[in-house]
Amino acid sequence: MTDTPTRTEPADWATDQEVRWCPGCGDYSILTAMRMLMPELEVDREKTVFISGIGCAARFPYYMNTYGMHGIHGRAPAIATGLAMARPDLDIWVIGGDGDMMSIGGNHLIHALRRNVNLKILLFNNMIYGLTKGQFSPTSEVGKVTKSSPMGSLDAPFNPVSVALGAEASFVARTHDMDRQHMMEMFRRAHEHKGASIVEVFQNCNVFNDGAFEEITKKQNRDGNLISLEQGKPIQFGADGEFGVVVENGAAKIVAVADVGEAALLVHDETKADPSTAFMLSRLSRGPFEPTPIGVFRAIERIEYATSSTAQLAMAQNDKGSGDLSTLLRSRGTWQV
Amino acid sequence: MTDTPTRTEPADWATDQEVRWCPGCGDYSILTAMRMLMPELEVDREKTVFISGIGCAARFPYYMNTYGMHGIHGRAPAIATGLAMARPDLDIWVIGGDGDMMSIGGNHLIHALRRNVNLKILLFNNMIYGLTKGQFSPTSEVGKVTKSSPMGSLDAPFNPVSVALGAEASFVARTHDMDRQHMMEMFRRAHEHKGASIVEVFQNCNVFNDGAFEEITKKQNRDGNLISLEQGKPIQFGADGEFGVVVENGAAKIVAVADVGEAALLVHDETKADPSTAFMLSRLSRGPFEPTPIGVFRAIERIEYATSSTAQLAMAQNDKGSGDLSTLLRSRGTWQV
Amino acid sequence: MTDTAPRELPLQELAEVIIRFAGDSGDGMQLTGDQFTSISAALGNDLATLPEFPAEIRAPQGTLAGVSAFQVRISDFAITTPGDAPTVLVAMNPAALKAQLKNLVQGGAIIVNTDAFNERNLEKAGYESNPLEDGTLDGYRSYPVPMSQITRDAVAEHGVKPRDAERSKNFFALGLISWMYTRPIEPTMEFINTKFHGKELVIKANEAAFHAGYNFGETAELFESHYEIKPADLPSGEYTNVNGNTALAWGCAAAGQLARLPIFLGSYPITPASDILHDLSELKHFGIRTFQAEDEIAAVASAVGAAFGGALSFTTTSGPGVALKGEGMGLAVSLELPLIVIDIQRGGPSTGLPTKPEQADLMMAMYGRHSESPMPIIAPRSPADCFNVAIEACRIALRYRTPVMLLSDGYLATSSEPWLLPDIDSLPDIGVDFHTGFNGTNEDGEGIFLPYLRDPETLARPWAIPGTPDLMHRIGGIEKEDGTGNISYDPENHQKMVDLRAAKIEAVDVPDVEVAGDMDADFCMLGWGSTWGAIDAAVERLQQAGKKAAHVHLTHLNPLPKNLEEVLSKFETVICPEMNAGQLVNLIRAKYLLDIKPVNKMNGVPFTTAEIESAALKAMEAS
Amino acid sequence: MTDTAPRELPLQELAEVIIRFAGDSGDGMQLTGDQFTSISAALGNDLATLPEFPAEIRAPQGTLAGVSAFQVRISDFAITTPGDAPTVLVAMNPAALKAQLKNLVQGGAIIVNTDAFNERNLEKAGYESNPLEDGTLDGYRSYPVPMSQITRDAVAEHGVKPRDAERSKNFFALGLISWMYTRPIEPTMEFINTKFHGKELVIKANEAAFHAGYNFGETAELFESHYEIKPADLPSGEYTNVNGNTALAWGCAAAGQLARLPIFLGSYPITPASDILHDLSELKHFGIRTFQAEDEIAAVASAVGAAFGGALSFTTTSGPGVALKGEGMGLAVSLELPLIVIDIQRGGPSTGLPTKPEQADLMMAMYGRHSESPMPIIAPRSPADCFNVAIEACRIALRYRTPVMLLSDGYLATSSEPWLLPDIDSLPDIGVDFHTGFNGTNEDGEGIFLPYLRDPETLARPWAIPGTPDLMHRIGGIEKEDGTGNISYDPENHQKMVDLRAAKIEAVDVPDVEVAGDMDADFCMLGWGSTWGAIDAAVERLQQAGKKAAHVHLTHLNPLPKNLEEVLSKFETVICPEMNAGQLVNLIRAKYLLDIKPVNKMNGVPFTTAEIESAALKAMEAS
Ligand SMILES: Cc1ncc(C[n+]2csc(CCOP(=O)(O)OP(=O)(O)O)c2C)c(N)n1
Ligand SMILES: Cc1ncc(C[n+]2csc(CCOP(=O)(O)OP(=O)(O)O)c2C)c(N)n1
Ligand code: SF4
Ligand code: SF4
Ligand SMILES: [Mg+2]
Ligand SMILES: [Mg+2]
Repeated sequence: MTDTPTRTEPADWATDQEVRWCPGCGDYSILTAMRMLMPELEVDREKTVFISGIGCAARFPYYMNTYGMHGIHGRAPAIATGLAMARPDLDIWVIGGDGDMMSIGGNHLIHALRRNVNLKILLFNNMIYGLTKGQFSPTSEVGKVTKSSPMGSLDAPFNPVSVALGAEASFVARTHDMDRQHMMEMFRRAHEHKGASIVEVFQNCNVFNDGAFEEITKKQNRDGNLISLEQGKPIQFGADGEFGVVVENGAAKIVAVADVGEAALLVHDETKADPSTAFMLSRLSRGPFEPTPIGVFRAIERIEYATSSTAQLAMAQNDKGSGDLSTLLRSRGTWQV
Repeated sequence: MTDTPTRTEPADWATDQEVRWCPGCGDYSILTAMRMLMPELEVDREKTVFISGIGCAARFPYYMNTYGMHGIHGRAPAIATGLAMARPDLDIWVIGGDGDMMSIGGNHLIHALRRNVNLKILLFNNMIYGLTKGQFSPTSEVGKVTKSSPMGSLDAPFNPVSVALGAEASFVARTHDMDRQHMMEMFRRAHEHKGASIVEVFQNCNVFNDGAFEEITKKQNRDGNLISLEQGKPIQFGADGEFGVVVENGAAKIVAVADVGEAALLVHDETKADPSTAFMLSRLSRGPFEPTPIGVFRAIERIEYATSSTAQLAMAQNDKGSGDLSTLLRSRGTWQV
Repeated sequence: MTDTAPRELPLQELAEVIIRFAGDSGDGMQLTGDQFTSISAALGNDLATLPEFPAEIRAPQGTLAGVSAFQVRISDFAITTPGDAPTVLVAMNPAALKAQLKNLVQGGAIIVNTDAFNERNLEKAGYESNPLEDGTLDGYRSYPVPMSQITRDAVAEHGVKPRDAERSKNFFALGLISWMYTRPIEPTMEFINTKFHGKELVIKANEAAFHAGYNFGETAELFESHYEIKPADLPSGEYTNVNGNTALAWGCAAAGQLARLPIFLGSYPITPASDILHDLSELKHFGIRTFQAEDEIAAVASAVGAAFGGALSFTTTSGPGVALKGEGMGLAVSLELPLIVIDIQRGGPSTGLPTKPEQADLMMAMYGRHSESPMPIIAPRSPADCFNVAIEACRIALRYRTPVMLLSDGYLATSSEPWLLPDIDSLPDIGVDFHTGFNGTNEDGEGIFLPYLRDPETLARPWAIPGTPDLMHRIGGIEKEDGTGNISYDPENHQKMVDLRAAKIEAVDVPDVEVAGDMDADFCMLGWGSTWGAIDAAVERLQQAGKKAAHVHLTHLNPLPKNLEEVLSKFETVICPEMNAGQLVNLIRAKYLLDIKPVNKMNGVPFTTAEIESAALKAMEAS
Repeated sequence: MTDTAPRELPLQELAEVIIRFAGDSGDGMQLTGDQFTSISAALGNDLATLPEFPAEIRAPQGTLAGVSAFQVRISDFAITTPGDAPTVLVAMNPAALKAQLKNLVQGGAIIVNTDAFNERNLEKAGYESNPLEDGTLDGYRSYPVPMSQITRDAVAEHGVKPRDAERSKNFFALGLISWMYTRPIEPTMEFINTKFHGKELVIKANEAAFHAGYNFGETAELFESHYEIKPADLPSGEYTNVNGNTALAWGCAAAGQLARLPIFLGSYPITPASDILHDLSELKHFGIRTFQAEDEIAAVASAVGAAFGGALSFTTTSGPGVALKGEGMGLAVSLELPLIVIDIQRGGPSTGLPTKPEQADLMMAMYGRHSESPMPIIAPRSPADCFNVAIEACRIALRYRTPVMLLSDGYLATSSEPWLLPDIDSLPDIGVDFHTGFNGTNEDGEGIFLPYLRDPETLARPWAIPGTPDLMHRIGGIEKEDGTGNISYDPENHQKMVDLRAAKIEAVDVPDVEVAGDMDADFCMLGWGSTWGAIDAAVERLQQAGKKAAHVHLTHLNPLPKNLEEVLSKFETVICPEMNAGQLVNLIRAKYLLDIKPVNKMNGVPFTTAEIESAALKAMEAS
């Protein structure tokens, strides 16, 4: 459709269903960011679909006045892939938690990324299983004490950005629930991207993992611990930009700008064909307790999956004509009796 | 057990079952390499276990005179994780094809890697589904024409080494079925590693994907197209070492040594804590048609999963004493009637 | 604390009381209920409890969705259910009253925290006028108590901030109810001191609130009498109070000891099964390894791997998880390795009603795998029975080298009852020996190991674990030759293996069923799993009404007890109450061609005794 | 080519012949059989074929495991099976003889390539002495032919290298058999020229080999006669030869057109279902999108997603794949979206016998999901019937907005039969309308969309797809309120929804069953799926032997036809042959309490007519 979408207000994107997350949950601010962004994107509500799995995060679709499906645990990227292939005209968002998308759904996620299906995937990473009341997740830190790991968990966590880059993702970004503007910007960028985009959202679960991101996302900690990636700019942070990132010995490293000079800093380029620099940046931080990059790690152009599929259908119709049943039934030879 | 294992011959490691791969299949040479390596490792057959999924590759356990399980499609890493936790004393190898381990089993693979379970995982990558007679696999190149992709596949392939590094693998190597010595060396290194080791083996399926690796693994192509990674050495290849690898602009790049001088070459260090350099190297080649690194990409020490688990059990026993049923049943309070 | 002189109130004796504490999720109702249960247990009452949680983690305060409740029934006689409907409702706020009032028996007592009935709360609960004043409570005995206010006053002297003070109002309620039912004060004082150890202010506040409640009962001229419930005539011995999930976890731990095997649990969290994972994770000193897998498929697969290695292997889940484990269970069937799959059934289909019970996974347990893939199935009947049934499941799995499905449900999982602790020495030895030597010879007369050579009695194959010298062998899911285990595509062999796998399960040694109730009745109720308590109670009521009724309750659902056909055939009418659409009925009808009648209910709420009684009466009339 | 003058041999007329071509996998037996089938079809014979592949991709040459065979039955009357046992065996090497001899009827003919019976090949086949000489073939009519040698000689003049020459020996065999059964030469010449277009040397070699074989028949004094099989009296019209998988794929494509919907297939390769994925992948010009997913779970999930988007959605697999799709199908049940799940059943349990058929997934189709999660089930009876049944499955899925299970099997999948092409205009219109407007009003009288408001006739909910203005709505697997589709934990609503989902499926409009054979018989055979041909043929034999027998064959397995109980009740004895341990029997017994008797077989080989006939006779005697 080429019609201009109707102008909407954030409230138009809200449903009549009561939002049922715990009071104080980070999911609320993500929802607000999304509802506020939507009018700006100038898209139609009926052309927008939210698909999710199961988890607290996965309740998201119920709160957006669009088409939506609350699926089964872990399978949202696969459900959405089918929908995106069948309906390349739709704007499809996939929502899930760190358990939903990195544990049971890890495989569907990485396959959707490598295929570059036109999906905007938001991973609400609270480093915990919220809905099932607080077991460790694949992004929980080693040693995490939970009901299923009373002596501390043994499992080294995934770094979702590294996983995505290892899986050929064409768009990878990270943001957090304490900065609405930044979230909106990342979601907007994901929306602009043609192909699979994944945005990791650091999300506070104030019931089972409160404060998990406080050391980097709290207002007073941001300057020192959030490294904002900005296209074409040297990567620099600190209250006065006193820290920076350089590549040294095949890895990214944090330095004092005073020590190396501004010119030595890595200039961020999300469009590099080779994902290695983006990967390096994903390794800068071992967790949300030390300086951690947010922003767009990678945004490259790569042919989108349904587009290729549509092209093949068109080519086939071009070559063979529109499918004719009568011809098909006779295609392996016939005889008369 | 501290007993010295009995000395064995390669033949001792063969079973009485007829090997049933297609004549000429690359799996044969991998099997030979494994049988020849075993006596050198000085391990006991009864302490050795091969676990596989389903596929041509996955028939491997039937041909090794050890304990073995031919499991279900995709689940070998998960089956083996349970075995490794229950029996940390065993030497466990996991065998599977690119479909088995990167398609249906992709999630179990990356989780086994991040957890660093003590498994030696061999991925026989023939870039095709062999057993089901030739559909494209998650490592097949875009445009691959197969029965399920008559107009060419649309799916961008995984690079298994990149996937493994993105998933926190502590040991990652690559070898190919045309070089027995190199295979044996990689398998030996995988065996020495404490934790999860993954070895991608380029394996020719002469029936459904013949010659997939020829451009790099054929004797006359090796000098020019195989980049052998050797610890502590500058990364160099070509008949006379005329090519080399440097890091430039945050990525690995192939150069003529003459242009940059040998000193500028990247010196390979598989032990770097940061996986970024290894990841760069994994991106050097877009497929087995241009210079491609083989050897150990990464080998770092990281605590092994079952070891941590055993330590917790010991600690718990230390703290609470050996589990006593009578105490347990009374642990939530009792009363007398 | 103000020590007012006790009024002299009449002490009435009661046979039983069913109290439901209801409040906002943050109000501590579970704790209150638990503690009331404990003190009643110590007094020798029989009891049964049933918690009810909101589906949301923390639904908005004061809303219907946020109501948390705890029902406890105490009695001076032996009981088998937490009771159909409460006779006393403690409602801490308007939402609790609104959500729970429909459950209360007509004429029941309502003790209500009037302070919470302000405009905002009334609106949140969806009341248009105040139910305390508009006649909503007509037909009930209502006792309005300004709990928040009195609690605030009582704790003020300890320097607790007014906002924090409110948190103690559940102890006010507990104190009041303790007075009403003449429960002693000391155990709760001890409990407060242990539970809040180190938080002096909290201890003081809760103690004060409790006493205030207790004293309020004695002094306020609101109550006509208080009550006494004599100890029940229970078998003597040492008791504990367990819910089904804990009893199940303990049963698994016990089975490991009884089999002298290390335990491996591969599991993925899911309501209402997660607590078994949690409980077993606490028992590392029992040599129990728990593995929180990436999904249910990895959970069952890892358990199969551990079983191959010689562990007593479990996987725990609920319906959606079982639906994912079908292929893994099929592998275990084909490998003939011991494995226990525990399904805590919940409402479905799909995600369904995660916090509500159902018994609708029986057919999936029987048939949820491709091809002929038989597995024994077993189901506990009460919270404490979970302990025994866990051990029995392990016994069967080990003896026959087979995966076994254990079907519990969300009702058993969370409700609790007093459990007379078993004599540990009397528990069965369920150990089996690993195979360590050759069991055949080749053509040259040399010893060989045949991994599928069967024990002629049990048809079980030898369990030889990695590490055993000389017995190296390979197993897999492709059809295999009987004896050698080598891959075989031979038609006759396949038929033979299909038949053998079926025969092995069919021949599992299952005890005969026993008939409870009236042996000579024409009418019988057949049940399985958690309906036991309600059916048992219904039989008693029928008998009291002068009817004859028998009760046959199955623990073993596959294979069925050998005498079942004969037993059921004797009755003119057999009805089968199930929380599904008639699944056991299907099995019985197909197997014995007996026209037993389904009585089905699928609303997420367990059968009440009254429902079963009325279904029985209807069936008796019709026949 | 040497043109020798034809001998005058008697031409015998035959009613039918069953030929089995058997050789090494590399010997081109499938091609040979296919071509023989084609020319026989063109002659107007009725026919049925059955290929048999080795389980390995390429088992070592010359071994038993490497034998590939193709059975074709041609006749001058209407037939329904490829025949119990071949009357003619063409054996290209010792392994083929060894593997296949046991299938041949006593007194059957063996045409054998003597050149292949060298020591090495004999050893590979496990023969200790040469079966051509040691009396193994006593009791058969054996025709030794040095096929390799003659082929080499015949093609030599075309400059083909001796090693390559051998490759043409299957055309020698085809030529010989074509002579024996007086098939025309030209169609095969045409075939060779089309098939090997551009490879001149190959064309020449194959032509020469074919002629050599044909001429050998005429000239060598080995054969006493040759044969003629007259055209069968088949309904006139245009025929093609299809196997079940292709017919199924075409049926899916047809359904897309009949419903005017784009098709989406989410699939993961698995034997014996992969060919449906392959076939549909070729039909992109039909607007068919195929998606080779990462696993079966993604396959079904993607299909659910596409169905939400308004596609006619399929997922194809075999038993192990269905075992993985349970949770996804449960979601589709709860969402009430149309979806067709196709299961090409194979031998199990677990990986089992991937290339062999079974009918043992029926119970999984009924019950392989947690909770009460009903789905219609439907099964084709013959290769060509797969076309119709695919359309019928789509009709039900679309009309009732429900996932439907279609159960075919490995036998139907690969065997083929002539199919009288349907008149395309006579195919049913199965289109349904997407919902585009409001279907309710809110309290303020404004139009709203109720995604779970049901059609009173079908109980189907409206299918409103994304992109439809104003109808934005959310669906999910948690229990939902009837009408609005909002999440609901209300007990009554849950019961209502469970009941509605069951009622909707139970009320699917299923045609009544018809009784074939003798309507007035006391004895009936009940079947479903691929046993149809063998049962049908057995009925005919019984009738020929003067017995009365009826045959009821089910296409719809859930719900069952409304008249089934009445129909079955009329017979004194009902037996039910199934390639499982008695699954349909279970359903019927449970539902109608009818004592029908199982006749089971699970050896990976379809029932023969003789087996069913003898089971029937036994049952008739017993009754
Ligand atoms: C098949 C299946 N397995 C398990 C569950 C239980 N379950 C629901 S959500 C969830 C994980 C929740 O964690 P996450 O995805 O991180 O989401 P959050 O609640 O933290 O937002 C689990 C294990 C389920 N619903 N279905
Ligand atoms: C659950 C399940 N799905 C599908 C299959 C069919 N299947 C068997 S092996 C295989 C893939 C084979 O490819 P790969 O893993 O690369 O091994 P290869 O044969 O190439 O060595 C598939 C799809 C199966 N056996 N089980
Ligand atoms: S449990 Fe955590 S993630 Fe879930 S709603 Fe509550 S605060 Fe949010
Ligand atoms: S199909 Fe390919 S991978 Fe499989 S055995 Fe044959 S050559 Fe090897
Ligand atoms: Mg989470
Ligand atoms: Mg492969």
